[in-house]
Amino acid sequence: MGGMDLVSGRGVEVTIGSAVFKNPVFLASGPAGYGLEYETVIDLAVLGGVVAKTITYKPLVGNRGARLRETPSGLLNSIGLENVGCEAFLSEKLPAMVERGMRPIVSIGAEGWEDYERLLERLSGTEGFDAVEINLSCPNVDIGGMAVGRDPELVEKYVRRASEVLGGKCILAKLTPNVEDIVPLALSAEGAGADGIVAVNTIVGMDIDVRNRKLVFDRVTAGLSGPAILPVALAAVWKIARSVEIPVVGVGGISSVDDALKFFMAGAAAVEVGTAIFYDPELPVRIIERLEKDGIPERLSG
Amino acid sequence: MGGMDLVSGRGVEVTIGSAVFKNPVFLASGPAGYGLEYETVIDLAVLGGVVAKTITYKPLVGNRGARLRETPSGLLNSIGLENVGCEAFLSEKLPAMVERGMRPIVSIGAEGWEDYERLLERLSGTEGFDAVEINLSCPNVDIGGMAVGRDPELVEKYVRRASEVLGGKCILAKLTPNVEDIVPLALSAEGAGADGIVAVNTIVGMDIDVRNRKLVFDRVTAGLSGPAILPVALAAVWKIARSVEIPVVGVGGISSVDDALKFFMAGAAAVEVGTAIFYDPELPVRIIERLEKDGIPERLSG
Amino acid sequence: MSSAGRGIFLTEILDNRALYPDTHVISIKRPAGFPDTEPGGFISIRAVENTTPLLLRPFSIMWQDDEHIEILVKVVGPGSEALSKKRTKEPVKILGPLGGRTFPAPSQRPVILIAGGTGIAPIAYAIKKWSAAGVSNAVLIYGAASSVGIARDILDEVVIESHYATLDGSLGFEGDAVELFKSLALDNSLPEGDIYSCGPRGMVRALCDAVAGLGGMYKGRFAHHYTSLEAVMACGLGACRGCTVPLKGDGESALKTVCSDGPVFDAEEIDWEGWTW
Amino acid sequence: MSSAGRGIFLTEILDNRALYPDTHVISIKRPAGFPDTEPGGFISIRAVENTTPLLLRPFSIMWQDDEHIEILVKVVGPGSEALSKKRTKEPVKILGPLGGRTFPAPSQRPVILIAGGTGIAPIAYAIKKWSAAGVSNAVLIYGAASSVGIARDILDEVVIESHYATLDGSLGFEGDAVELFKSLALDNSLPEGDIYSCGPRGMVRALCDAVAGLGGMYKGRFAHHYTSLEAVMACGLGACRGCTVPLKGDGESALKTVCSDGPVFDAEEIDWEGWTW
Ligand SMILES: Cc1cc2nc3c(=O)[nH]c(=O)nc-3n(C[C@H](O)[C@H](O)[C@H](O)COP(=O)(O)OP(=O)(O)OC[C@H]3O[C@@H](n4cnc5c(N)ncnc54)[C@H](O)[C@@H]3O)c2cc1C
Ligand SMILES: Cc1cc2nc3c(=O)[nH]c(=O)nc-3n(C[C@H](O)[C@H](O)[C@H](O)COP(=O)(O)OP(=O)(O)OC[C@H]3O[C@@H](n4cnc5c(N)ncnc54)[C@H](O)[C@@H]3O)c2cc1C
Ligand SMILES: Cc1cc2nc3c(=O)[nH]c(=O)nc-3n(C[C@H](O)[C@H](O)[C@H](O)COP(=O)(O)O)c2cc1C
Ligand SMILES: Cc1cc2nc3c(=O)[nH]c(=O)nc-3n(C[C@H](O)[C@H](O)[C@H](O)COP(=O)(O)O)c2cc1C
Ligand code: FES
Ligand code: FES
Repeated sequence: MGGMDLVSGRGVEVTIGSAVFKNPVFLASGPAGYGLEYETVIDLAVLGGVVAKTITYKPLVGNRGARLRETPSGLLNSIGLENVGCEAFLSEKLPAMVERGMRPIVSIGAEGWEDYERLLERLSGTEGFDAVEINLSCPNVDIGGMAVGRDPELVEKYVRRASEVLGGKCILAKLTPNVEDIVPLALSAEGAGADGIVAVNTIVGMDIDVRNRKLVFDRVTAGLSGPAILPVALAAVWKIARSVEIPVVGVGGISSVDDALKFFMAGAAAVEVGTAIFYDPELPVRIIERLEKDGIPERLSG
Repeated sequence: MGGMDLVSGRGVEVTIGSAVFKNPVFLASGPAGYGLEYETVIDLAVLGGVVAKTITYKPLVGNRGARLRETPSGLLNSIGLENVGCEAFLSEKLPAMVERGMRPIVSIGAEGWEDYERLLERLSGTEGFDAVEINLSCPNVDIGGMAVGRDPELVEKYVRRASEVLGGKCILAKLTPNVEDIVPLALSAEGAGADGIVAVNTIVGMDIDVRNRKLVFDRVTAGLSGPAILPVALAAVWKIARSVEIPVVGVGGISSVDDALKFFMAGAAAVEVGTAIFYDPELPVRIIERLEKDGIPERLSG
Repeated sequence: MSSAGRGIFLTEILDNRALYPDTHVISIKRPAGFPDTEPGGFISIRAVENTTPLLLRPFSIMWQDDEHIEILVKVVGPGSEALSKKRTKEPVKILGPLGGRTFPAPSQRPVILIAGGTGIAPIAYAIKKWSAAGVSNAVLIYGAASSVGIARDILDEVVIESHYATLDGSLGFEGDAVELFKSLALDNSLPEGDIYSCGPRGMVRALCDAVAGLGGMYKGRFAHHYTSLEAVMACGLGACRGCTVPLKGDGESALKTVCSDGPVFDAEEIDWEGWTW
Repeated sequence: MSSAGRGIFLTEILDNRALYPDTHVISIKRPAGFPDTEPGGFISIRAVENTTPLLLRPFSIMWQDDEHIEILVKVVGPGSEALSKKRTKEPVKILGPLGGRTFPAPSQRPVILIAGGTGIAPIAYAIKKWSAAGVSNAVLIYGAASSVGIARDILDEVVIESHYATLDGSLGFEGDAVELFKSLALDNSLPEGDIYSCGPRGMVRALCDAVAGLGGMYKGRFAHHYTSLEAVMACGLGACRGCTVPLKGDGESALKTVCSDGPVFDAEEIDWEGWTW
């Protein structure tokens, strides 16, 4: 600790498994869709990576009812993994992402094991991407998602299968903070061959519309993201980074350049910006500029 | 759901176990100390109850290092259960609370089982209070606290012993949200004889001082409270209220009268105001006034 | 509306005047590169520097020329309140122009424009823009709580046939815009044409019912009904899939995004019954 | 200072003037029932209506009379920035008066007042209050970055012996307040008396070292050194136990609260080494 030592003069490249990213700043899965929607708003080609919206084997229409609700410094969402499905993703979205200079990271999810196997099968041997993020943590669906991600054995099973089928690609496992201790899940993922851990997905929360005396979300609970959860995400990253050997990607509440630096100091090798893209689309680029100027902060000891 | 039906004309008394509180608005344990410190600031006698700072058998000096840190719409604290110990509490603080018209709820914690037994022994047969809140959830101490509160068997053991030793008093069990599922803990407490469940204590989080490149807290992590955590607390209360028969006391992030109403709609029988007392000391009184005017909102079905 | 030129722009407040105590006309400097827009297009604004409220706030463009973008802001919560306090020269960030489908420019058929409350913003834009383009066969029906809420001056010099409704009867017809519409239609005072509406959800839904309920010779008189909708938004770009509206489908209604599939929709396609959020 | 009369008061801003661009003198209407205070006493203010920043912000009382409470606000973050933008007549909530121990009123012995930066606020209060009460044997040593930071006018008509230090040498001594103190002490230009200080932690610590380091005839010349400390606070009342400062103890240092055991402490008792937060 102590002392200012940000300026290390190093480059900002980061290697996770077999994949080399030109910088460690990614867009998180979900808020920015397939990146394409933000095309004219920010220069997506300068980003280290763009994690696409989680795709499932078949298209999903997502949840009915309200999907968004602001909370103090936070956002509850109940999108429910609406996505175009892997076929449309591979034939339309992915090529478009690549064409626009984005470095895609494909986020995958599934409604159960069979669905998952079919998705992996479909992805195997497919070109256009070299990194996959397994979403083991969506709180807004009944099957798959967080239910899988809370069980170290299932995490192990899902990650192992992805490593087997997608051998050679960089495999990231994205974990949920809705557990007593996130470390065993990270260890499971690492043991099963994950090249990196992504922490965290949203925290389970809910809201009530007092005036109309009704639940805000049809599914009652939703996922909390945004600055409100940064302290929780940071603690998760800190703990994981001290338990696994593989790189950790920090996500949760990053809302300023300093917030991103906190994650590096906590031990993250890369960061993802999610909710902040809504209110400060230029933030990822500002983070990259800072890292290029001052280097990636070293992690704190302890 | 649907329809405005706040005005029920009922009184605002609430009964939990053997204790009748004149209204369901309490001060949460900790932020307001022993209530006494707020004596001239708010009229403590109008409150349904004042949960005193958690006491242990012996006085505790609490944690060294920074103890407070603001986060977006939240507060991290690492007080570490600094308290005057049960002797001074019983001889000085409790009588002073009673003398000033407060309705004390005694919050108890312990560094391990023996300490706990000694504390219960000391409290048994003592006058001046008829309700106890067992703090099974402090994240800022090494022994006792959250470590106990995460284990359904230990929760059962601690609560049962309190019911045995303090038989006749109202026993509340205060739970931690830092678990995969809070419901089993609530069920354990209920099964062991708790008269009510208090949810939630703070969420584990941390912060880093970027400019000085150092951890904010000596113990690395701290407890997150305030509006940031309201959605998480509300979801916990909703789930517990649908799983246990005993009353649930909602706490976490209440920052406005509407916030309090949300907890009642989620199924809480009473609410506690914690962090908000710092920036809006009059809030508990405003909540009481609203409840007296419009009645306690009925819980939503579902 | 194409997304070409869409972006996040740092610009500044040129003027902020209270039309009435809770409704402001805010004029923003049109940033270099900000594209032309069509009525129904909107922008999202960062109302505060900090994170409460967190998200940008969407507002319909009420007028736009080479130098200005004008919006009408009704104070309903923290975001609009913060905006209402902004002063001339204060910097402000806007994301835009937003909207995937705007009001179609009228062809030969007359247009009946129906606005409720701040729904006048995109309607005023349509009237001013199209008047300037020579469209003359338009009728405005504009309802508000009272005469104070009828912002006639934002329509400036534009003269089209205008009918006002106020709930308290302080100006024009006593009642709401939909009742006025019905009474005019039954009076045979409205041309055969297309309806363009914007207003509270209840109003637009009632308008749909009213149009559907017109029997006899009035049936089919209003071939299209375009309406500009509102929803809570996060991205405003179609990315997050948060701002859904259900459209009538074969079985379950289809979910579309207000920000990128709309905000303008065919009113008759909306699954009002299923839109419970 | 007793807690009698302490409370949360809704009052209003009377005046807000920028002393220099980043430092404002804010005059607040003294609410009915707000008790008299002593130098070192402070108030906490709610800077914003929303929850970012969350907590009240503590500020030393710089002056108080029947109608006014005056504070000096340096803009260092969101809370002070929001305060610096408040306008005359804006409502504001204050909690106070706070502080369990304030500067003791000087008896017969001379006092040497040493202020750094905004640390001048409680020192100015002491000077003005005690001057009015007839205390005349006081010396002020006041340091800031530059002459701009030396707010001489807040001391109004009060004339006491004053020595200024600026880091850039633009006014008075070139250096900081502690160096100036040392040079004055070694020059034998300071009376034998008690020190009252307020300033950045580093300054007060250096001052302690300086006093301790004074050997020979200077030793013991300054019997007491009272200093007003700062710490991040939540309750301001001694309730939450959040604002600790370590005092030298037998073994481990004892933790005291700045808000209720202080903010004024005997500087020599502070465990500077152990105060790592
Ligand atoms: C395409 C579009 C165009 C709009 N045009 C205008 C306009 O021209 N003039 C105008 O005054 N308002 C307009 N609105 C509504 C405006 O965006 C909301 O009033 C504003 O976002 C409320 O923010 P707040 O913080 O003040 O209130 P909040 O406290 O956030 O909300 C107050 C009320 O507004 C509703 N609301 C909250 N957020 C939104 C949102 N993003 N979109 C819609 N409703 C919301 C809430 O459900 C609540 O009932 C438009 C909305 C959309 C989607
Ligand atoms: C008893 C007391 C008297 C004070 N008197 C004055 C005064 O007369 N004039 C003046 O300008 N300032 C005074 N301060 C400091 C003032 O409270 C802080 O500058 C202010 O709270 C910072 O708030 P912010 O949101 O602007 O900045 P933040 O972003 O919150 O903080 C900026 C810096 O100030 C420090 N800080 C944050 N909160 C506090 C806090 N509660 N107390 C102390 N430091 C803090 C932080 O560590 C950080 O380094 C006093 C503080 C105390 C405790
Ligand atoms: C609207 C929205 C949609 C999201 N969709 C996904 C998703 O499809 N897959 C996923 O892994 N995470 C998803 N997330 C979670 C984010 O990727 C991220 O983990 C979380 O929001 C915390 O980061 P943040 O606070 O920066 O947003 C979504 C978040 C939001 C707000
Ligand atoms: C400074 C501080 C001290 C606390 N001390 C205790 C404590 O001693 N015992 C306890 O059960 N909870 C303690 N808590 C937790 C609160 O009682 C409450 O459960 C939590 O803060 C969430 O509610 P809030 O968001 O309204 O503050 C403390 C919280 C704070 C902020
Ligand atoms: S607001 Fe994101 S899709 Fe419409
Ligand atoms: S701020 Fe709470 S004890 Fe000092």
